[in-house]
Amino acid sequence: MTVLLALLLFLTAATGAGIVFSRDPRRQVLAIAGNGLALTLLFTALQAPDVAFSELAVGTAALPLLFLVALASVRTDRKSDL
Amino acid sequence: MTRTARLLLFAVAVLVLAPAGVVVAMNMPAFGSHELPYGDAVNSTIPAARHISNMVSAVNFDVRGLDTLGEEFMLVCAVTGTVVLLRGERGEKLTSHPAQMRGRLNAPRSDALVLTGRLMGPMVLLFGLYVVLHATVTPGGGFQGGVVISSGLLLLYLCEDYQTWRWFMRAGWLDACEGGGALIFVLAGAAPLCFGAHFLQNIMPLGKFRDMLSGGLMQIVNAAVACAVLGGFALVFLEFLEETREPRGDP
Amino acid sequence: MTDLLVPLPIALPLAAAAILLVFAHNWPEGAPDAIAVVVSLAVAAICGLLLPRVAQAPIAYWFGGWQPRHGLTLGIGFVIDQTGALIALFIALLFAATFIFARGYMPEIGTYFQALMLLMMTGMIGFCLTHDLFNMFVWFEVMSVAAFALTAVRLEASALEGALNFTVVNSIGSYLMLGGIGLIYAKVGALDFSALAQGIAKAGANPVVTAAFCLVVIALLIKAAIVPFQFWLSDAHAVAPSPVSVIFSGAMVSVALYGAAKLYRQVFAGDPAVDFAMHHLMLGMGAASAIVGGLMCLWQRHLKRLLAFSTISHVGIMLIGIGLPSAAGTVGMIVYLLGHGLVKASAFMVAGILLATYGGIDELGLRGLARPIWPAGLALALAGLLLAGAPIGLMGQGATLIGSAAASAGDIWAVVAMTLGAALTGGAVLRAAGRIFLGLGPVPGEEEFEPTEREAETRRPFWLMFAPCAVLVLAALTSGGTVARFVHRAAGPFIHPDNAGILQGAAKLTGSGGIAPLPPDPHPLVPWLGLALALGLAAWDLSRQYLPHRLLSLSRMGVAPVWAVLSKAHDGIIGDYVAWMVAGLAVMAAVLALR
Amino acid sequence: MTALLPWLVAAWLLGIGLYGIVTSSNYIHLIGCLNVVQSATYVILLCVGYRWNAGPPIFDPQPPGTPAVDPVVQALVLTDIVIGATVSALLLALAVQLHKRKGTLDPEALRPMR
Repeated sequence: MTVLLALLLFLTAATGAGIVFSRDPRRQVLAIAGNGLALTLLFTALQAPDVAFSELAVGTAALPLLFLVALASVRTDRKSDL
Repeated sequence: MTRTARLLLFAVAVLVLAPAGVVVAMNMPAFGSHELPYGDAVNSTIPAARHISNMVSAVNFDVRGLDTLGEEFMLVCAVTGTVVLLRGERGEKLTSHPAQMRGRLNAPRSDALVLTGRLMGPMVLLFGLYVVLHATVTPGGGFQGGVVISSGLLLLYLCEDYQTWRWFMRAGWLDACEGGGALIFVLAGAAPLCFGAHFLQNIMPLGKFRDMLSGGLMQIVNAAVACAVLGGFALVFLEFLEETREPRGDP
Repeated sequence: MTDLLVPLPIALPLAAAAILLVFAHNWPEGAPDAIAVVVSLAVAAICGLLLPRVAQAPIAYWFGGWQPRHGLTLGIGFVIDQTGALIALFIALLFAATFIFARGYMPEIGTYFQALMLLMMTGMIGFCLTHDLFNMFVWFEVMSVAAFALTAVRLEASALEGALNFTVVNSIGSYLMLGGIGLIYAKVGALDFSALAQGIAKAGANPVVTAAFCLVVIALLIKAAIVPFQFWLSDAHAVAPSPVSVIFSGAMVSVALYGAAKLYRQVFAGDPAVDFAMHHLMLGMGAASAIVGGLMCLWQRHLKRLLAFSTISHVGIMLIGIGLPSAAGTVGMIVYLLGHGLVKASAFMVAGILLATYGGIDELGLRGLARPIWPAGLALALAGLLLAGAPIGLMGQGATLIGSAAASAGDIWAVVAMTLGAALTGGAVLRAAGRIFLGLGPVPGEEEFEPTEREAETRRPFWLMFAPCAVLVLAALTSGGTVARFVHRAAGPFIHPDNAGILQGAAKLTGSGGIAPLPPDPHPLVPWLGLALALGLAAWDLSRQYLPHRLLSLSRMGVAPVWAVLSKAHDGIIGDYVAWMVAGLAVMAAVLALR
Repeated sequence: MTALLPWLVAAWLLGIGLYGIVTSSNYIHLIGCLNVVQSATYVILLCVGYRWNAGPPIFDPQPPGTPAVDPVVQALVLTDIVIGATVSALLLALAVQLHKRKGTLDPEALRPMR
């Protein structure tokens, strides 16, 4: 149990850093989804199924989708720099 | 500031803060084995007092219901702001045809995608409804269910054509769903006042332990939260998608 | 009956906002404005009804009927004392005045404007009345998110950029606050203020408690725009729609400091490290804000930006009041908060009148143009005098209280800083009033007109806009002594809450005894000196054309390096702002570690 | 060391997120980093409420009274998640509109009105 928690905490730390270091916003969307998944697993291990569920719905689905859509609408714009 | 100066300032600050952080961490109570008087009190009193098994829902919708009320209206603020910002000069008119992205073909959807979407979409919606309804018994509730339902609506978008979808997803309806959910929450809070009870006091019949409809007032609050979250997230998705569909003309 | 009243200041505006949104597209013209005015006046009336009812002892109201049992709080309570009710009353009245001022403003976004404003008001009132740390955070977020959205609704690039900086910096602050809540919950296992206070006393001096305090208070200091967390404010307040700026400067910023004062007095007071931080760090940061804000204010020509910087200076003065160990400082801060809110709101209303009437707000560009609307000029000049620290009216009473408390604590330098800061901002406002409404000062050359983007706001009848402005500034001018005495009488339960009674769920809380009588003002001449300095500064700037060239270039040489440093720091780049914020946190940590 | 790990991870997330914001050259990337800062608060709160050998605070198969972790912090984190998602949406909307007007998302290239 201890080992599992520690591993998941490390995973969260790593995926969090992954978001920061993926400087290309399109790749960052994947990193955000990955971090959401890591957090979901961590929350499950911390005996918080309710929170894990929300994180799954929000962090791995809704939030990356929003980022994707925002990126798409920025790309639709003619003066794009992305 | 130049980039280097900024990084230097940040680095010095972090160097100062790091030992402070370590000192604080070392003085934290032992992980996993310290007292939790508040949580224990909730765990020991609520099942008998409110006849429900999901303590998190109990805290959210009853014991600390005021937090959720505030949070619901914060959601309303953020969604309203997002909608106002995105609509901007575009207005609320429906575009008669799906505009397409510049330099990109609007590929017809494959039959497989349509079929999967039509099968999956309703299933996701049903699942969301299930999650909302079982708030007081199993993990899940208004928040989670609302988000799931709104993403189910998004899934329908993938398989139906734009016009059908837009006909179905009217901004006015979603506005009403969002604001209405929030309104029901306030009214559910204020109703007990008429009976001489406190705001948000749970004076409804509580039902049987572990029953789907146990928890009294929590059921109403939960449904209200589901409405507000569903409407809010769907509105945000809708407005962002509209944004991608309308390439701006040359300035 | 009393119990029925307590939740209404929250429930009423929330319900109204929700109804406005549900029927967003079906309101007849003018109805949302009327609803907003009526609702905010109703909330003010409810708070007014509560005031006499809590005169003897505060009321504890438990939402959901979760009274504390055996000293353990489960639910969320509002503990309403006279101070809290008074601040809530002030907020509601300010919003009512703003809704009247803003009638017919921004028809293009329809009811959303009124709904967001009502929600912001609810957030502030809940923030002031609540007795639970996380609930405080929730209301803080409601007020913040509504403010983020309102900043950007005009959709100009500068408004969007200002709103982005505002949102990012303040959201980081909120997350720090939440982290602080986590730390204190780990240590004490409670969220109710009284339970926290008892738990902290039991836990003893501890770095976790200190860290929690720092994190929570930093969020409030960011909101209050205290140096070095102030950068977002001038970007946001200068570009927000005028009615929104009125609320931002008049209430939002200072209400955050009220929250800090409440948290310190009711929860953390007694912890040695926290006391040290309050009495040294906060004094220093307050003094720095007063001076930096004042200097930046003097150098602006965009009237709203000028007023925004003057807000930084005045919240600095309020922070000095909180930081002083004696209760008199806190009483002075509350009086000053009310006075400053009224005065600054009316000054921003004048700015809004100029924007609506002349479509611009550049001090040089408007030189002498606004003569026809001289009453507004009179209001701005009066506001300038009051901001400068004239010892009259509400602001004067508050400043005197803070100043004498600082003097009796031996912090003469704080008195100097606050007098100087007030004089600088007052001088700037007086100068602007003289230039815009009287046409004083040198004629600007062509190159001095800076191109600004479209800023004009919807034209509305002058008297409709001016009436609330005049009422506010006259209220600030005339109500000084009464309000100061009232706040002093009411401050007892604010500073020494009846924690034991609250935790036992007592039906009747004891109204704890009053606080020490206020010290007499030891330096009655100081405010007049400040006022003279302000008038001198304004006169200097407005009579440049008559001054010898040598003198001018000499003064420019003295000022230029300071200006260069300060203006470079306020560069609008979000990364810099966050770096300064982290540096501020580091300074706090370092000072506390080396204590 | 294990006992310190949760707090250190939270501090790391906070620090790395702030680093990302300080160095970011794209507002959308910056909003992602803000989410990292926020995830630090999730970790702190949930780890504070954790308890060894205890179940979730949902007494569905197990009867009430079995040891369970703290439900209060979980409710707080739920609130927090919703706040984070909606504020992100608002920020993204701001960024999209800003890009429409200025054609760039680089904070260095954009400055508010002076």
